[in-house]
Amino acid sequence: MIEEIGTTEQGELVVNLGPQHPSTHGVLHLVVTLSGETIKKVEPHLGYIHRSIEKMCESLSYRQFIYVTSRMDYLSSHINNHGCALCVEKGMQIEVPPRAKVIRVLMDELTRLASHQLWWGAMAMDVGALTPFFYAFREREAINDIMEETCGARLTMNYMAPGGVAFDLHPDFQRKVKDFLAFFRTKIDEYDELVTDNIIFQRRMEGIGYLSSEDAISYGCTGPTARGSGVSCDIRKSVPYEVYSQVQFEEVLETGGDCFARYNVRMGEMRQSISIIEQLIDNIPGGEFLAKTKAVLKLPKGEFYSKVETARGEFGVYIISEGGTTPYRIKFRSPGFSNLSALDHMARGHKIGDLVAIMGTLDLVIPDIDR
Amino acid sequence: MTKEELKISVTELLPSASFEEGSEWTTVLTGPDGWDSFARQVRSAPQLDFDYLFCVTAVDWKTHITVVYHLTSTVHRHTLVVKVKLDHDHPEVATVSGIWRTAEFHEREAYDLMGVVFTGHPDLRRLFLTDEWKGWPLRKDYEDPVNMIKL
Amino acid sequence: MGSSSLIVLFFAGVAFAAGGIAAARFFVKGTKNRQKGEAYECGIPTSGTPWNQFSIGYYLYALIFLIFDVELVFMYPWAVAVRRIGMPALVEIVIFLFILFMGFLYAHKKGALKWM
Amino acid sequence: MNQIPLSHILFVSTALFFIGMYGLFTRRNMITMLMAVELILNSVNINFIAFNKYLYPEKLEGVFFSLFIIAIAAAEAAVAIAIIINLYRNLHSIDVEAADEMKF
Amino acid sequence: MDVRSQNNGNEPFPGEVHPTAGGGILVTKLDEVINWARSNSLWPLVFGTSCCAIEMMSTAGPKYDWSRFGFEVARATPRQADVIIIAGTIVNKMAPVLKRLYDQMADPKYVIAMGACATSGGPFFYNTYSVVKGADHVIPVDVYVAGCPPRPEALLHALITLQEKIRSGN
Amino acid sequence: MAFLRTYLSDIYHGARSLLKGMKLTGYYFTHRKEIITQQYPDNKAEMKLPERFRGEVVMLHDENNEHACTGCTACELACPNGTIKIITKIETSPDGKKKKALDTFIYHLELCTMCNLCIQACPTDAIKMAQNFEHSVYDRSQLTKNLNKPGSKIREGVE
Amino acid sequence: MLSIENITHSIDVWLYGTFNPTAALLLESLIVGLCAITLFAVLGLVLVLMERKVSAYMQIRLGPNRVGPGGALQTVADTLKLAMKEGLTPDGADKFLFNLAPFMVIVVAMLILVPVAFAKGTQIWDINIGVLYISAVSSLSVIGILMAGWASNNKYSLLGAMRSGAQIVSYELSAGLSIISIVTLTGSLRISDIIDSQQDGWWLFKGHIPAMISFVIFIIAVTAETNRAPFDLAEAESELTAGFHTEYSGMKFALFFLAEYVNIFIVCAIAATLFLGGWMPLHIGHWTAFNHAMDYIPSSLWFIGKTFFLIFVIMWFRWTFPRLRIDQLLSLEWKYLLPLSLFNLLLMTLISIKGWHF
Amino acid sequence: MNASAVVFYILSAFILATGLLAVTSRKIFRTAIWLLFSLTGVAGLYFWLGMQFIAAVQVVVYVGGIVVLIIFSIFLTQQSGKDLPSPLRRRTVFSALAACIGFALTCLLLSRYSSFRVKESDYDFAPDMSISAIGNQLLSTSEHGYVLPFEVISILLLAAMIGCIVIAMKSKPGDK
Ligand code: SF4
Ligand code: SF4
Ligand code: SF4
Repeated sequence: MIEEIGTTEQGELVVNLGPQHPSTHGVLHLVVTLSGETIKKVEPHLGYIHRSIEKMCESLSYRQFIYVTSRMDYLSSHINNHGCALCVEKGMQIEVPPRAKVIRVLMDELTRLASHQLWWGAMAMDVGALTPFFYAFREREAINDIMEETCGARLTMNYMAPGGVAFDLHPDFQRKVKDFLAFFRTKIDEYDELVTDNIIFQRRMEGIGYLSSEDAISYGCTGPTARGSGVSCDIRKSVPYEVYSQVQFEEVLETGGDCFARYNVRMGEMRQSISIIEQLIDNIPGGEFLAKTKAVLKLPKGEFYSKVETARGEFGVYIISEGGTTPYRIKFRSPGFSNLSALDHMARGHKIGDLVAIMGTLDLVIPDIDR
Repeated sequence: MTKEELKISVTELLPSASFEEGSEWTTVLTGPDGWDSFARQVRSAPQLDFDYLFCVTAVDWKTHITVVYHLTSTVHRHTLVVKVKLDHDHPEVATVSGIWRTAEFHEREAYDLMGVVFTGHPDLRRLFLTDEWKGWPLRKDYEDPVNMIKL
Repeated sequence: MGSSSLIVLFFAGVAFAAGGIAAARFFVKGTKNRQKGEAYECGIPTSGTPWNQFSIGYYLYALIFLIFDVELVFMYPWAVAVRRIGMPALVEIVIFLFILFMGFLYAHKKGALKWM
Repeated sequence: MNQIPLSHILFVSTALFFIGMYGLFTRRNMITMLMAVELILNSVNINFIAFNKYLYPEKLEGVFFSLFIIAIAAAEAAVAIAIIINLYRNLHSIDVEAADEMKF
Repeated sequence: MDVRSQNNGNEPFPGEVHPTAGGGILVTKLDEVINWARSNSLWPLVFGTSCCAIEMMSTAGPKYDWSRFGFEVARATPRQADVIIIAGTIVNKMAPVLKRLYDQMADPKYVIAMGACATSGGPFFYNTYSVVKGADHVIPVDVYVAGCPPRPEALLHALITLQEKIRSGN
Repeated sequence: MAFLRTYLSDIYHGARSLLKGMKLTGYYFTHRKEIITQQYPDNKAEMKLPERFRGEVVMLHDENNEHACTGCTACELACPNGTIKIITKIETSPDGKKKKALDTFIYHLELCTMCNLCIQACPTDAIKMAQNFEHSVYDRSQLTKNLNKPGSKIREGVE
Repeated sequence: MLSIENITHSIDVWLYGTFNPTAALLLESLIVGLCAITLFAVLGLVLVLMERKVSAYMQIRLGPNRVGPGGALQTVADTLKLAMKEGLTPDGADKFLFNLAPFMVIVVAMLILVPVAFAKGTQIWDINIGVLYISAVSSLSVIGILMAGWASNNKYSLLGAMRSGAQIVSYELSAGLSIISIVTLTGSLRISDIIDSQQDGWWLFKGHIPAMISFVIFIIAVTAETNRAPFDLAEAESELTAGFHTEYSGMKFALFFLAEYVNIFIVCAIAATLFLGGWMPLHIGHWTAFNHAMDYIPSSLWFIGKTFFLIFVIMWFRWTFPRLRIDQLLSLEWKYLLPLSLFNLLLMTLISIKGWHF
Repeated sequence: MNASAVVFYILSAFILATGLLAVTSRKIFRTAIWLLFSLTGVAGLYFWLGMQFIAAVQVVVYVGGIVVLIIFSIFLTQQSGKDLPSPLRRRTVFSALAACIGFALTCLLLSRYSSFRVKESDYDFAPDMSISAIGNQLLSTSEHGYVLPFEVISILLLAAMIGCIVIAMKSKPGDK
């Protein structure tokens, strides 16, 4: 009797959310099957920002390809670059000078802070509160200014280079970072006041989008998404790189598995990042910031895999080299890709409004998924 | 489990497997036959317990295609890399999406970009590209005179 | 003004809306193309029509609302008169509301006020 | 108002009544039939109000009657729609003919 | 359907591109007023595909605050928007969507191509199989702004440039 | 009774949390000094960009209209996305030696990602990043630039 | 003293003095109509600008400040632009209803203006069922939204309209009960009577805690009824792009937009009338000097001041709170507001019968 | 004919025309909208008669309640985009005929009594009286009071509410 596509069963409605939709944070396309307001199925359609980065990288040299990776997860562009640099260094067996190591970690954590701030604002916007977005951007702009001063750009800095970092820190860096931390410590309490403690917000988050720890592992979720389900998966702890083994910080774990748990993990991570930066900011060793490398980098034949913890989870770089100046095949294991695959599982049975909240707490960056 | 111990347990499960040296993780080379049951066993065997598949990569070696699975156990914290060697023209391998849910998307990606067919996959369709796309862009012999401007 | 104000305002509203819409008609020559008239759905061609059966959990609220709405209607004259009549009015309304409240509790207990 | 004789108002209400009747006869769909019934009830209400106004302007009985009619109409509509929905759930149709098969 | 067909020049792309019309019956004075109104009330469509969208959000943010110009009424539906800011890469799969969104906007409508990707494909010009080499292959663009991403001031500059264009009456 | 207690305390806590949020926004509403907006086109005069900010690639010319580019194409090779095209010519110096020299330095601003790799690659520091960011144009062909000024030549002594 | 009452009165006298009654009535109608239209336009312009400025200041930014002095002409430009924008009708839509819906909401918004007392003696028609009239007419607006949502033939529109339908009808109950609880005190539905009864103090203060509770409930309910955040599910941007007016463009959209703001104005005016004494100046007990001073402020200013304060509060809500989910929204009404307001009404009745209020 | 009479005739025409559309329209959603207009017209008629209270009640209950409920149930049970099946020609003709005849007969009857004319003075009970008068009489326990029906209405509403919930929430026989 009902022959139109679009209505599968009686009373069900198939709605496209995205690719142009305010809550998909870019161009994710979700085909949502609804019964009334209740979600029966969510089917992500990807590829609306598939830029063939992996193919491109096959024709870029080891110095050049790093910059493309900042365009994947542009909110953790630094950390992505870091992962790539680590992988090249692993292949070339370059010893990174200690100063560069600390600078890298500092920048990573600042990036993580900026990313989480943006997430906080955007997620609050998704659930309908518009003002937090602006407060988040105020703090983010402070970080951007610091970044711009040292790296020369606001978002896609291209600051990492195989063997260290491209420039030395700006002389004002330490002072500004300290000022910022002092400022941000008060603001993060405001975040709690405005959003975390808000009853509407809590009710919108609690019990929504439950993901058990087994499912989280099975779906390959990482980062705050998995840690919200109690899965310990912080690469900074489990496979420490750079100076992460020397700083004190906690892996924030929540066992709720719902949106609120994921939210709390990210809020906790912001505080941890602050403490990491505070520990390191006064202890930047002197010396070189960039190891001496050959002008043209050639990785030996073989396979190299390195992973880092971005703001969204485990970012893996898998380089297969045939010994030339360009990678033979390169694969980026992006955290968002796996996290997204759990979306359908999490969203079933909830309302449309919850779908938005769940996506908000997954913190998807679509180019990171599509590559 | 150390690398050596891992090797022993793997050989027990899959006698035909060979090992590749020189990388940081235990690397197993195998063909498409038996991969399915092997995967099931490494997932369920309590001393192995590879519950977390973190990366699936398809590589075009011009003569053949390998699919590389990176596995980790969140319990034992050991890592295993399995490379499944497939025919270049008709790459086919059993799906593991029933064992690790994350594989569903990763396999679709490999199918989309490399043309590897995962038999038994619940929903093997193009993932990133449009349905009417021709060819497997990540293969080395892929040519696209219209869209690809070579530098 | 008396009741004629209703008619006046009715026409004022119509004139206001019509004037605005007509101005746009007059000044803007819109372009036409094949996709302009199609429904917007985030840039993807829609499939199917929303004018189908559409299961909603709202109707129970509407049902209960209707009952309460009638109750509300009876309360307006009551509220006007309550001060003049005094205590008996209170008693009457307590009975009235009590009976209705039983229904409300019943609805609550049956989960009619839970989202479906 | 005084220029309009009562019979004109009654004329309107009668017409409305028969329009409702016509709808009730022709429609097979329960919801539309319900709508026709609402029209009929309204025509009755018009009569009550008009009689009250024209014949016993000092009394309020007509007002009360229509007030109660409206209340009862609302209750009736609510129950009717509940029944329609239930029927629809069971038979996937709200045609009156389909309702013949109703088993309970 | 993808942009390849357009590149080949065979198959027509869905929907036709028309120059934005301003109407020819207006007297100049009225024209000026209308252009003033249009230029000062550019409501952007919520449309960001990738990294540039973040800078677009920064422009909306408190520090750069495009609401000073009256741009802040970002509409999620193309029916109510006046300008698309193409913030980010357009890939072949997205191109029909972009085209469709543009087509569905009510006239008059304007387009700003923000960033290297939208102007020309930018970093993804060479060796990619899926990126549209410039959004103007898909829809007519009024203002291009280079940068990767352009800083918020650069976007504001682009918006001011667009305002000037509208005000000058073409 | 316990039900009523939780019911009322729910309301109380809910209302309190809402009021707390309103207090914060109310605070910002009444404190204008917290506003951090910069007024871009009006603040051009005092706007100071950090010196490392990368706006576009420029070639340095001195007062004699001379630059330091040898036309070695190192920058072209270093650029990941083909932004730079160097066209060289063979120049005969007065003493009859033939030398490769820069003819045109084509720079596609619309492609450039400001990644700084060309600058790092240049052996003679002939090019550098400028801070100009106002690149809006109506026609994208205006973004393709010729970096060496007309009639410029290479500075003496640069190899 | 220049007050609106005197002006309207003198116009009235002049009209009936110079023309014959029919012509005078026609002219008066014309003037009233024009005034209403002007009021609409001005309200739209001012309220939208106010919203944008308020939001800007709460969000630590400046807000529109470049068009006209301090951005004052921003909304003028917006309105002009919208009027000069193409008004689309989608092909698949039910064209008749699609175009009828904006008329419906605007006419409804116009009609609600009838009993609002803008200043002392300035009322279009002091209708005897005053507040009941308002709740009756405003219940019509839900039909306009349902019509718009259905006729658009768009899934988001329909979902938005359904939500808004459920939401508006539900919250009508609490709003109605709050009104009734004040009516028990005043004993009249007529707006002028309600204002007169507050001569010696506003009901908000005279009616003790029950009045405050019903005030709060009323504000919450009308926020929901006008589809304002945090109850803006009908146009929840992050879920349904633009909700029921997704397919509307140009002036037709502007009419919805305008009707929303006019409705806010009206409900705030009603709240001010019921609880804050309408145009009544603030009088405190026996402070005669103070009361006299207050009397010097024109009544229209009092009215506008109170109304805009309430509008500000509603805007404040919007820019602070996240949106509720549809089931939470409904359970807030049915589990909290409705029982509370029923209970509150009984308390209020007791107070009014016993004369415990001041 | 004065203005008030004109208003009456316009209103009546409106009520009848929209009523007729409501029973003949083929699109079910439009049917509901026409019904709505017809009911609003009836409210207008009450207004014209000076019965503001009943007019408001008509709008609140019919328009704000019943029509909304009808619209919801349309969405739930119909393909609101599809045209309703047109009724059998025979049945249409027959019903139209029956309605016409009935109407004609009633009119005939009515015309006999067309002499109901009311003295003008009788209208002048102050309209404001009405609402409080209604309230007073509604609550009065005297002979003419309506307090008993008032309470009975609440029982009726209770019954209706419980009935609705019981009926509407009854799930399919198949699924538990
Ligand atoms: S221009 Fe650069 S920043 Fe902008 S979308 Fe493209 S890659 Fe990203
Ligand atoms: S900055 Fe980067 S993209 Fe631009 S020209 Fe230099 S190397 Fe090329
Ligand atoms: S700019 Fe520098 S790197 Fe480029 S060609 Fe000239 S000298 Fe060589």
